[in-house]
Amino acid sequence: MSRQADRVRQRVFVANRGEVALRIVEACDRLGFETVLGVSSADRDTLAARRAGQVVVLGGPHATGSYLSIPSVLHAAISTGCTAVHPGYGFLSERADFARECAANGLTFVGPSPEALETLGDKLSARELAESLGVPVSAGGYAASVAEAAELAARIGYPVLIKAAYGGGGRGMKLVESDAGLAEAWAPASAEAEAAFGDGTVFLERYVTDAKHVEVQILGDRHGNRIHLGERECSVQYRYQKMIEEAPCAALPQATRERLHDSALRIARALDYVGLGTVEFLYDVRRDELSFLEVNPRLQVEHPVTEAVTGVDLVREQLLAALGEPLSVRQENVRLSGHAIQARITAQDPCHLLRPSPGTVKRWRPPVGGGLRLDSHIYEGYDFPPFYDALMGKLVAWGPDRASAVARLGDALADFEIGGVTTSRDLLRSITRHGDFLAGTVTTHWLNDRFNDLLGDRNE
Amino acid sequence: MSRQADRVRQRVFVANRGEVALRIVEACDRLGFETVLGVSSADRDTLAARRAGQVVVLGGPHATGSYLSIPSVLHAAISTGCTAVHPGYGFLSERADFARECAANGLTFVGPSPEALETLGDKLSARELAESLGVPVSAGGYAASVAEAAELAARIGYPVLIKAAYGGGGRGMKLVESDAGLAEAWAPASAEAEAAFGDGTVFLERYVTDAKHVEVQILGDRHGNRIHLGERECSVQYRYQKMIEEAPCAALPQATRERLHDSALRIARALDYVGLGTVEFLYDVRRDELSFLEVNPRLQVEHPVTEAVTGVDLVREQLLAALGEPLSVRQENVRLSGHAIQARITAQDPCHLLRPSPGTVKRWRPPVGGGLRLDSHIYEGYDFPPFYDALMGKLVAWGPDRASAVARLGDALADFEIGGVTTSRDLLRSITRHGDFLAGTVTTHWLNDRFNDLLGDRNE
Amino acid sequence: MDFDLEELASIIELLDKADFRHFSFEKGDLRITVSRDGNVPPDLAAPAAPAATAAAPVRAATVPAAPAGLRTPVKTPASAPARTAVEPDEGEIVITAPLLGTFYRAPKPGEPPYVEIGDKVEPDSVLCIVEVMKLMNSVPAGVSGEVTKVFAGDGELVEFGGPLFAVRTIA
Amino acid sequence: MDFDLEELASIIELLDKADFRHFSFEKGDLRITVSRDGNVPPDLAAPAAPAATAAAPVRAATVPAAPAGLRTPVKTPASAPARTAVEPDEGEIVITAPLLGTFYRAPKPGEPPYVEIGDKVEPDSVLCIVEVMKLMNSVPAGVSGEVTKVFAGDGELVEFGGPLFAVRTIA
Repeated sequence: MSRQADRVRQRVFVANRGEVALRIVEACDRLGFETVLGVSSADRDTLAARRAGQVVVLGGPHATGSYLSIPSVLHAAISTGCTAVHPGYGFLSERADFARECAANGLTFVGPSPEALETLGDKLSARELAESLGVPVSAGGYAASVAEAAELAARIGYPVLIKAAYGGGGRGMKLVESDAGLAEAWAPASAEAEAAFGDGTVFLERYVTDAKHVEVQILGDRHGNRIHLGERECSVQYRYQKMIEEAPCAALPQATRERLHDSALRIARALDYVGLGTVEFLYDVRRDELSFLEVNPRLQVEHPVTEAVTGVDLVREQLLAALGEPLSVRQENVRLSGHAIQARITAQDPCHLLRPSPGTVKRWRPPVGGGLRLDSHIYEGYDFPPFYDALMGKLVAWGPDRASAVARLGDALADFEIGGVTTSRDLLRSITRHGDFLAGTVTTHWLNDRFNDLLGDRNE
Repeated sequence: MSRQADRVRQRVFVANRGEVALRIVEACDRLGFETVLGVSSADRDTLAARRAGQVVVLGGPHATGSYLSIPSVLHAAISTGCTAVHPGYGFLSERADFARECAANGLTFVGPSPEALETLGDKLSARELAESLGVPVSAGGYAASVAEAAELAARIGYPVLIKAAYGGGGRGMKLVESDAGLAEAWAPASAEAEAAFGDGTVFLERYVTDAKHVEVQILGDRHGNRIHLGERECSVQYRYQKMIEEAPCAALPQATRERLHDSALRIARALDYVGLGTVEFLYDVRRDELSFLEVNPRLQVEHPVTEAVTGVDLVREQLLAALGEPLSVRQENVRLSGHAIQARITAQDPCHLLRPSPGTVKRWRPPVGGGLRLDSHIYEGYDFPPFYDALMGKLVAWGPDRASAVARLGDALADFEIGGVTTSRDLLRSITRHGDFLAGTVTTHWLNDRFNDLLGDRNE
Repeated sequence: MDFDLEELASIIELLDKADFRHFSFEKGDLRITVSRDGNVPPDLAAPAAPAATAAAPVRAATVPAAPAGLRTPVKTPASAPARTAVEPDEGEIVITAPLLGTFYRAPKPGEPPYVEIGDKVEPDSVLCIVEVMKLMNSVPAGVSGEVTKVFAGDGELVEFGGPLFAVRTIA
Repeated sequence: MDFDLEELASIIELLDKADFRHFSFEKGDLRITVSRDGNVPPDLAAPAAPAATAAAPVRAATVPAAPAGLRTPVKTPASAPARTAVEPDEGEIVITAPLLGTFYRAPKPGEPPYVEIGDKVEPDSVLCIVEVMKLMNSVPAGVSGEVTKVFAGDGELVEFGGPLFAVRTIA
């Protein structure tokens, strides 16, 4: 007797676009779930639209009228008879109000509870939660006034960051070096936060000058099972935009790695976390110190590197967990194997500070070699639209160790033929060949500092 | 301006089913080609049907009325405005008359010329071609009568094979050990060939008792470029059905490997070969002797292992070559990297001599780890039909060397959850753990001999 | 009911043990149909024989029957609506949905529609309502002319940019 | 009930042992259909004999699955025919294409069609031609009745199992 008969026939509304929409549709296809994709009028010809079981046009090209319009997405999901909504990353994926509306309308939101989203959306409350659980955070905290702030800064020691409670991901931050700078920046910071995030709350944190970005992949179900799937390092960033990610983080001492994983699990436990999440930390290599940054309560762009080293299909687990199935893997069965690195190929021009370079993709000839994976929605002749983020594809290389994975990624980037649009391909390739990167000493400000030298290396 | 605008918008008719239909649709999607899939009425719900740009029902469930019906396929391709036809493997892929009809109706047949198909379809003429080019063939040849045959056999030495000219792939062969056996088998062999292939021509060949199956991947374009992409070994066979394939063949001395590749290229050159082809040989390890078997003028089921070690997308190259584009890779740029192994997961019951076991696939949870690739059309809830071959998916593992690739494949098979239908999964896994296989000493009759011992190993 | 419930019960028991996906039995005015998945084969999906008792369950089962008709040549969302080819005639303008939602031709159920075919409209005349999560958005004609076609069905989901009406503009 | 429960029981037991995907049995007013997979091949569902019982399968085979309202539902393999929703009325049966090809209503261009709506047909009356690579296959009605609908357009590609005509059978 058919498994389908045992349970409701699932129909998943995919509330996203690009490569992640394709990834979700593929996962649903394999599970025998039907899919409905909501697109903007500019995304009718995407590969995801060709693959989804059904497509509805939500609104115009600009995300505010389509991918970000909660009423449109809900109305589309309900009237196409969907049972669940997968928000992907970005757009509505971290919106507690959207998660609530889904539940109110009988739709399973593929993500954590609205309460969890609220706690984590407020970076100050997330920080306080972490602190209360004994998770290392960098010195700092809330300050009600400039005076309080100055006092706190004196204790912490400059430089300090003024962070907006509802910022995150590098948004809503100000670096100040002195009392004068603090006094000057305090009021505007709060005002800008108010304007940008609808809430002026700000707080202080010590600025870790030279750190690696490390993050732990967590996964929970509705039966109290919560596991971690190891850590990733994403230190290669340009102005807080991640460009190269890898798993595991080779620079971590084992004791620190265990402290890292344990901290992430404590947070997951405290939130009774369901689905996929990522707990982000800064790692001060010199001091061997971890400090909590924030939690991303959703599927992450860099999830494939974790899949490559664990063998676990994260999107499938996320879907099934949201639908009430128990996790298919226990902590003791999570075995890490080898090393994986992902390069984000974007339609951005490195010679012009990575400004977007949309246009028609006239040539798209990825290599298909062993140990390689490409997550991409691009096809030859595709008109890359200017309205959304610049991600064209994620090229992932796996190897038995970091060196072989890096070498494989470099070769694959070299063999990757792209024509018609200017991309980050060559920049990515020169990063994979740089001594610092090969040595694994890169920290989050490295690319910002080295950017121009790397451009010089572009033509061999 | 869009690349598509520069040339005819291609629309490819996919005249096949299962995993290969999906593979072809995917390759076309990435090239911006439209696709039309012809299905039987039993294949409306396949994943390929969900992915193709358009689907037409060719006929009833039985292949004779659908996938093998040349008029139906042609009529469907023409009236849906297709510009090319990809026949995949099996079905119409080696039919010279079909290739001619395609050309006559302005459709590009994705494969070699009808003349090449004719020469290669007749295994005797293929053998004679090889001989004329100095390619090693095992002793034997044509015999017009029993008397001639006995004379020839006396020269060759028993055991000998009586082969049907229009057989191939293990079909239409008789092993005889003595003059008596020959006299007895000769007439029936010819009669059976007549009945099975419409031509009674048979020929003799020395039977190589203990050999490995090795084959060379060739690729040619319409501009006189012809390259090889290394060899594969496919010695793990059960009654001529390949079960595990790998690239390269670790057992070959370099000198022999070069002789092998050179032989394949000679045949490609003589036929002015366009597209993908595979030149099959037997390799007598003890004598370090190669002997030509036949040429498969089409995409091969085991092509992914070659893609894994060369990084070349064979289906894309095949499509573009057929459409007149020059090869994107030259012989000197073909670099082999690591080792790849493919296991064919089939809906067959190992406990009952691999008899077909169709049914509803209730669980389908493949691992997604690094170095792994799965080509499959299966999804949870899919009703695996009884009308066609039993292939469910091809799991390919890559590693820097053979040992690591084998280990990875074994682990992946262990992690692969399949429910609802009986499959060859456990048999495949026990093969990957057998000492002979690990040592690389397996020859083509190995699995036939060891079959029962391997079953014993199924449960650990 | 004019038959023995006991007997039906025992039949069901039998069927429960048997291995099948779809079972259909007909004799005289009796019709039994059992299906173990959503995908009911044609011969089971048939509207029931006159037996009223059997009719309901059978109809319920018929929804997801497989199609036999020709599928659209183009599968991309760029394709035209399935039911009406939207081909405005000379001098006609197609009024499209300003946002995704449910199409209503009247202010309230039971009330007369805002416009009928043949009605004259001004740019600010309301043609219909597009409801999005209980929010009613009235759609003005935007042009002067005569309503000549209605493309969307009352209570139906319309997509952003989807065709609603054709209006022949007064030259 | 007016049949032998024992008999039905033994039939079910027999079927349970037998290895098959689809089983169909008809005798007089008795009809049994058992299927072990989700999609019954149309050739099974096609009108084998002009028996009224055969009407059911064919009729159901043409029920459109997806709501033919919105443009996009016409995408999955289980979607409705693009141009006409094939809804046979009570007492009608649908004549489907015995093979894929081009549908022609007349023997030659310019000649009158084999049948028009309203024409009476016998089981052996030719309704149309399905041409496959220049080979003309005439399609007989297979039933007696009156042609009530034409689903396919002249010169159009019809799929195997695709709906061609509806015929109201004479009761």
